[in-house]
Amino acid sequence: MVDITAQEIERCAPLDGVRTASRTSGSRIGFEDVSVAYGGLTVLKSLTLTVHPGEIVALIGPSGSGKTTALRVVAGFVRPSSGRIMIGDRDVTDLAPYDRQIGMVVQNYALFPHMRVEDNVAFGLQAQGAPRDVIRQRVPECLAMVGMSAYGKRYPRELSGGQQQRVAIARALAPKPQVLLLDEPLSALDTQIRRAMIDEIAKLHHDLPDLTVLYVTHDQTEALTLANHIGIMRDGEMQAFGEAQALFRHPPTRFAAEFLGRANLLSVGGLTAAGPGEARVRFGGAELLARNPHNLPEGRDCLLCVRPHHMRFAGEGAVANALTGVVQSVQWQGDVHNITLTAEGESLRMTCVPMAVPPALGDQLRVCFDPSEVTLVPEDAPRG
Amino acid sequence: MVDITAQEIERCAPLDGVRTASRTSGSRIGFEDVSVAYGGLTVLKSLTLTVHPGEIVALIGPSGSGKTTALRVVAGFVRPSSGRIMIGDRDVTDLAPYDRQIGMVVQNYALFPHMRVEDNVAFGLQAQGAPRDVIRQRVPECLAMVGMSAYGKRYPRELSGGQQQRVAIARALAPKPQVLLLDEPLSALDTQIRRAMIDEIAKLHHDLPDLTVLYVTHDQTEALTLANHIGIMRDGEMQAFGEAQALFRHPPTRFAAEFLGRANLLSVGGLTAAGPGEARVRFGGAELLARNPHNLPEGRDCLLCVRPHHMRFAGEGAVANALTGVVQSVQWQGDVHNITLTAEGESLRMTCVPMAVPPALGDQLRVCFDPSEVTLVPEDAPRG
Amino acid sequence: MLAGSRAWRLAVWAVVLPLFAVLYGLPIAVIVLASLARTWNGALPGEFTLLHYAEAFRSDSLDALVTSLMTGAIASTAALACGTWAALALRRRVRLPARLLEAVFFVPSAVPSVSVGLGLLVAFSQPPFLLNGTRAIVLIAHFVLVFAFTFGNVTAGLARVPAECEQIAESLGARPFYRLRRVTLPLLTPYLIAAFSLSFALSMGELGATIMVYPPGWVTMPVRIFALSDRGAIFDAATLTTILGVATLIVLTVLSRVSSRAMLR
Amino acid sequence: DSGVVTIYSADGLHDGSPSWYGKHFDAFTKATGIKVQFVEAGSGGVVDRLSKEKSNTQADVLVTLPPFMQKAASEGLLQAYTPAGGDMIEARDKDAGGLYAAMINNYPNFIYNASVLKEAPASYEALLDPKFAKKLQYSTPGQAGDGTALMLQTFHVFGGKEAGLAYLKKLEANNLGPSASTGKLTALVNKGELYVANGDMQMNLAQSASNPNIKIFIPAGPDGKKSTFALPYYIGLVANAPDAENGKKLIDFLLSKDAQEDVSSVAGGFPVRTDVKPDDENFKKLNAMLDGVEIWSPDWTKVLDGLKADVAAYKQAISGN
Amino acid sequence: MADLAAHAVASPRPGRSFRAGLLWVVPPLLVLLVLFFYPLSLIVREALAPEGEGASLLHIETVLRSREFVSGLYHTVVIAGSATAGCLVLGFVLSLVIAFIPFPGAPIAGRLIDMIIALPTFLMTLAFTFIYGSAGLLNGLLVDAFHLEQPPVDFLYSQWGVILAEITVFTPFVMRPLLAAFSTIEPAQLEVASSLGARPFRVIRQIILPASLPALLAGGSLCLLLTVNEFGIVLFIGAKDVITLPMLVYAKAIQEFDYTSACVIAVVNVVLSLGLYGLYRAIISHFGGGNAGRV
Ligand SMILES: Nc1ncnc2c1ncn2[C@@H]1O[C@H](COP(=O)(O)OP(=O)(O)OP(=O)(O)O)[C@@H](O)[C@H]1O
Ligand SMILES: Nc1ncnc2c1ncn2[C@@H]1O[C@H](COP(=O)(O)OP(=O)(O)OP(=O)(O)O)[C@@H](O)[C@H]1O
Ligand SMILES: [Mg+2]
Ligand SMILES: [Mg+2]
Repeated sequence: MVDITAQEIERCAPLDGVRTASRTSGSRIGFEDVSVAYGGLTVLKSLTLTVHPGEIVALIGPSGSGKTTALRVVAGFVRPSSGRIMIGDRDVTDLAPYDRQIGMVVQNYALFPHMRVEDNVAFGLQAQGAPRDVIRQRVPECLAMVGMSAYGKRYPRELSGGQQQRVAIARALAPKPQVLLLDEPLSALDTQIRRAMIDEIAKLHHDLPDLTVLYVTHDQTEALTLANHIGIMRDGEMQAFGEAQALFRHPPTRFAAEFLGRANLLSVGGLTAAGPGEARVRFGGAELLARNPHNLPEGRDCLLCVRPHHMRFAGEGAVANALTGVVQSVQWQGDVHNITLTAEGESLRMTCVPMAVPPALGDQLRVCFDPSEVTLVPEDAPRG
Repeated sequence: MVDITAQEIERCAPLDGVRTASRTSGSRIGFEDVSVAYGGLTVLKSLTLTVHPGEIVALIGPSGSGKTTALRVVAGFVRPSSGRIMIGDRDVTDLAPYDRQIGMVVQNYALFPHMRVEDNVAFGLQAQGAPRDVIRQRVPECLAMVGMSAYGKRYPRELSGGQQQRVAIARALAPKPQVLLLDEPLSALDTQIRRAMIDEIAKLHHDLPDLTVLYVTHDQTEALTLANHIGIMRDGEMQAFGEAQALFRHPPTRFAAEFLGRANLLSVGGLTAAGPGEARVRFGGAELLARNPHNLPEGRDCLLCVRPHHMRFAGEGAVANALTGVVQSVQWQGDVHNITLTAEGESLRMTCVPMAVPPALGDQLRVCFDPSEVTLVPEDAPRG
Repeated sequence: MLAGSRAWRLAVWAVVLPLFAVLYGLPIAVIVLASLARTWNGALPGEFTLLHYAEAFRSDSLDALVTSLMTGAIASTAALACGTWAALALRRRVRLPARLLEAVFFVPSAVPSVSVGLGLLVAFSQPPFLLNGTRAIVLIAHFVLVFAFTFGNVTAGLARVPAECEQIAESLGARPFYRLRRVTLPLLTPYLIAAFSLSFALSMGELGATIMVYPPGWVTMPVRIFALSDRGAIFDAATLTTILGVATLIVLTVLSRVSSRAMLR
Repeated sequence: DSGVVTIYSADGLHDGSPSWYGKHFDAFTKATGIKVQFVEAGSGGVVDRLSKEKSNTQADVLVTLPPFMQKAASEGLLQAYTPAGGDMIEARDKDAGGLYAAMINNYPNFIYNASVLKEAPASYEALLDPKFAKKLQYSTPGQAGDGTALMLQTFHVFGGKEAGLAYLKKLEANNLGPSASTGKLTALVNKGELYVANGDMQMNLAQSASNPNIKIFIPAGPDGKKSTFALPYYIGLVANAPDAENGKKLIDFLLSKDAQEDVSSVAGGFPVRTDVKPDDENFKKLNAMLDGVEIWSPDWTKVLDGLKADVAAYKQAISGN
Repeated sequence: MADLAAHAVASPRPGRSFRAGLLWVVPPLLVLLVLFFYPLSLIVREALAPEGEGASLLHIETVLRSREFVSGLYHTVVIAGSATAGCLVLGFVLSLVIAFIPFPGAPIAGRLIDMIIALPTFLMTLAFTFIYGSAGLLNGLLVDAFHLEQPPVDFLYSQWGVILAEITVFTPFVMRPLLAAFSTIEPAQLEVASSLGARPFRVIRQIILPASLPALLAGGSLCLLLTVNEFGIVLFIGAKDVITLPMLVYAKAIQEFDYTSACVIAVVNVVLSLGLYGLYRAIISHFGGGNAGRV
């Protein structure tokens, strides 16, 4: 079994043709073996991670896994118990937050309750000594960007949750920081504004290629849409890190497979190599072909990761990687149908475009998936 | 043009075969012409809405549209400036919150900072005078339900955002209220826990068929998965209300179409009837067939709503509702590819399962959609 | 925590610590030194002795300490109860009558303690209230003198109790008194303790009114200390002051432990 | 009756350890079984309190200084009582109406720091020397009994109120500031913070143990004569006393020969009984200090009548500086 | 504090049974009526209509015209004003350091300051004499160190001595509520502010100060009332020509047996306290205190 610790995160080779951040003169964020403890409890364990200048890195992970803590340590709100934090080429571990030139949106906004919205947004500019007319011009600009122009004169307590969150974003962006730390910045927003804000952030990033962003989210769409790289946190450790698409396509661990997108993970055995980067495995009575990017050794028991949307209805003819299952449930979710099947004693979920006549419960269905879209994943090391 | 005001919300006829709440003995929530003003500003305008016993109604709508306010007025935290609030058959407008027997999860949790997690959860039971052994049994049960069993002895400030939110949910559920008011209860949770929590709420609702739920969310998947009916709010008014699936399939307004799910809305003209509930319209040079559930009159200019995931690649043969467009952008989002086309001068988005070889920019694509899946929508009345 | 670099911190401390030492350390040190001095003829005391303490513990000074502690505790508790009650009753009331009432509750703090003592002595030495010569009149004097401060502290605290928590409590079925007991008051605890500490300390040091009304056998520490220093027994006065200070310190420390525990939550 | 007796007393006799009060109250309780309750305040304060409590009197016995005892008498706060050994007290030490009698005799004086000044300032005139600027302080007339006494003394020495006030006005140039307490000045003189202050013999004697630097003196007036007057602690029975019988017993006890015997040794004052002639150190010292000093007697009734005006005039005079 | 409570909840709370709710205020009000306002009324009555005389304003006029009174009034206002200002500044700085930049031993320091409240105020002046007196610690050291003729530090027996002593004694009254308020400031706000580049001084000025304004207000008004009414310190320092109203009350009532004048001055003193207090509140709310409570 492969032993996965934070120190030996599996890093996926980038796929061809995916976005790569333009390495510009902006500020790099570096965690060098950073640990953080609250009281006696270590909630961030020897994290090493570099966010290259101009890159967006998304951190995802279950609730309580240390994402917020990772941001707070970059911002300087908590001191690491060991390790160094770098911003650009400076070791900022001992630097005060106000000397770090970062912008931050925190999880519960923390707007200044006694200031009007516009004063909240102006705060950073004033603090950094921007001239008056710059402030006068920049504040409405930022408010417009988040669609809050009409609310400049209100106090935070007079705003709805989403409105507050947008003000928090505007406040962080106003001083045009080199480094942006976003902690679930869109969690209180509806899909539409959220999309608009994602576009806004993407645009911002495009306009300011130097902007380095560390982005905590629990929304994988957000992560996949915005980020160059994604880190998956678990229990204070970085479980997996890699280029967004690569991580999704070839998850290095079971946890990564399950956490980033949905996944069917089938226990397979009898691995034999089959061509470059491919392998043949045995699943119940069937023999399946899959990619083996992690070069799992022959004979190894492992998991086969099949994304629900990669499952297709197979015709009657002979196709590779075909399985037959019994429909357990059919769920409609607006733009998709979710179907659960059982095949070879394991439960399989598939997602397909809505059908006028969805299959009925108990129907036998023959499904298949493309060998190039399924990946072998090592079983996680036992935890604890 | 059709004039849409809060008083004349378009209500969609339920489609056949969709879930309908079992009308049991639980408590109905009724808004009768309720207005709420903060200071001079009316933020809820003559809302009339009934949530039937045992039903889940989701409120969605842009940030600041009055969703939270609607919940607060049911809970009794704000008094309506006019109108009545009914719970069950009682007029509770003048009743104190503690007499209303509701459970509520607010947007920023509002956990009691001076109590341990388990005491937070036990609070409602104690307040309502539950016997000790009931409390001792129920609290761990509720904590287990939200996956927080290990955290009972912690104080709220020692929890991450998502953990706090889960405690808030457990606290609201513990006293088994008849009426549950949930204000974005899952916003701080990652996709996995969120899915689990949705299932949990669905299960809960299944176990307690009397439980009436008013659910504010900005996540349409949540709304579509959980709710019997969905209300779409805008600027303090109920823009549209209807059975979840019906509202999604046959949005009564442009706003509803855009807000619930993504939509391509094509300006079409020359409407002529074509069979029961169907009509033929003209889009640029093409003639398209669509459903006309709102019985728009002939000759009317209107919008054609095509969901991105209903767009399909058309083969070479003659198919109905086919359009040719030029690929503008291709975006990969994990389980889908998003493609933007221009056809007849309008921009069209389509969503399809990930392709090994996605179309290239500038490619000509022929796409089509099933007439039964596209709907004619009236243009919204001019606003202001 | 006010984030700042280490140098900044050190700079702040370099300014504040000496200030602190001069303003508070020095006077306290002088009083303690005086309590230990046999003579003090130069800039610093000549010889040291524990005689004053031996004397203090032998004489009825300890009765005075107990009297002071009891007076402080009873008067402050009463003031806390009454002030909290008043603050709660006037909470969230914006209309004129409530505002006026609030002003009324502040009036006692505007009256010099001498006048309070005088007024009490006059008023309660004649029918219908004959209280002079009883301990009650001392307690009343202390109550009156600390009441407004308690009221003010609690009112300020109430303004900071998050409304949302209280609303949620109500939605969970907590009736006003239950909510008060389980949510409002616990969240208010730091302020209650602050109010109590303040009034307790005030009461421990109260002289002006006490000296006018105290009955035989209920001599508080300040009255003793005043008598001593008025007769030039400075070292004995300093000794009793030190004892008074230490006793108060102990009480306040215990209270603030409780408070910070309440605050942490 | 109730077995308690309540005494309101001007401060001064409870000082030290053992204190004269402490010693004799204990003895009294032992002898009679009556418990003594004790309230101590300024000499004016006790009378004021007595008068405020008139409708619900608490005290049985009042001890205070002139002119406040006279004031209490004139306000009807006292009742006549002739103590057991009353005939042993000289007439000038007793009220004609029998309302009060002296219990301990005492005389106002000055003190100086003997480690700084080689010798005591000889005269009142000498106190005006600029070397005493801010090094001299006396308790304020009207606020402290000794201060009032000092004012009366200047009136006497300079032969009239005008002249006395004129002197005090000149003295104000050296005076550090007002002081409500006479007692605290001793420590300041002892420390060298002040060189000269006023005081009274009984107190200063009691203080000299812990204030070794101080020495008592009485300056000479313009005529070269030293003079002072008696400022006794008077004792009287309170009108409407709740425990009048016990009060009488206490008065008798405090004026008894036994109690008077150690007035000088314990309290540092002069006994008032003519049949008591102690031979302790203090008594010798006290008598030595009064050697060659003329003792005059103020007319306390007049003093009382004029006090308010005098104090006002004094304030007026010194504020001219 | 009045408006703080009122504005604490801006949301339209159920306004039911306002009058009935107000009845709750009756018990404490009654207590205060008997224990405080009844005695106060006797004082006012004595001031307006002395016992044995008819109602007249004569006494009041005489007292108000007297030089003593005018000077007392002046000194009271000056001393109270300066001491309160001093307490506010010092209290704010010390609390800030203790709460946000704690030095080792800061909690003990905080306790020590609390202890000051409990000490009889006049004793502080005694300590001051030993420190700042002409033969005191400070002068002794300075004279020795620089071979001076005269003690260089000479402010104790003046108005400044009184003010310094009052600042020392009353600063804890500002610190207590301030420390309580500081502990309720959301740390995230300070964090965000500093991440936006705000240096400590700006954070203090723009975040901490506004958030602690109610406490500052409470502590300041407390201080003001206490300094207006303080007499132990004034009495014991005995600065020349420094007479305050409470001292006058004391002197008139106890030493000069002029109860009526004492009552007149006491009444004026009360009016003055309330007036200063009102003025102070008005100033604070003018400078943004209006929003202070609406957090
Ligand atoms: N002040 C604190 N004291 C003790 N433990 C804490 C404290 N703050 C956070 N923790 C714990 O540290 C762990 C990590 O917290 P963190 O806030 O970084 O989680 P997160 O990944 O941001 O979670 P979420 O998505 O729920 O916000 C959690 O288990 C939490 O309970
Ligand atoms: N206390 C208040 N005073 C004044 N205006 C307020 C107050 N609370 C809310 N509002 C306003 O009322 C409107 C509705 O607010 P509400 O909180 O109901 O929105 P919402 O639909 O819940 O939005 P979100 O999704 O962002 O939480 C908003 O425009 C908001 O600015
Ligand atoms: Mg977090
Ligand atoms: Mg909301």
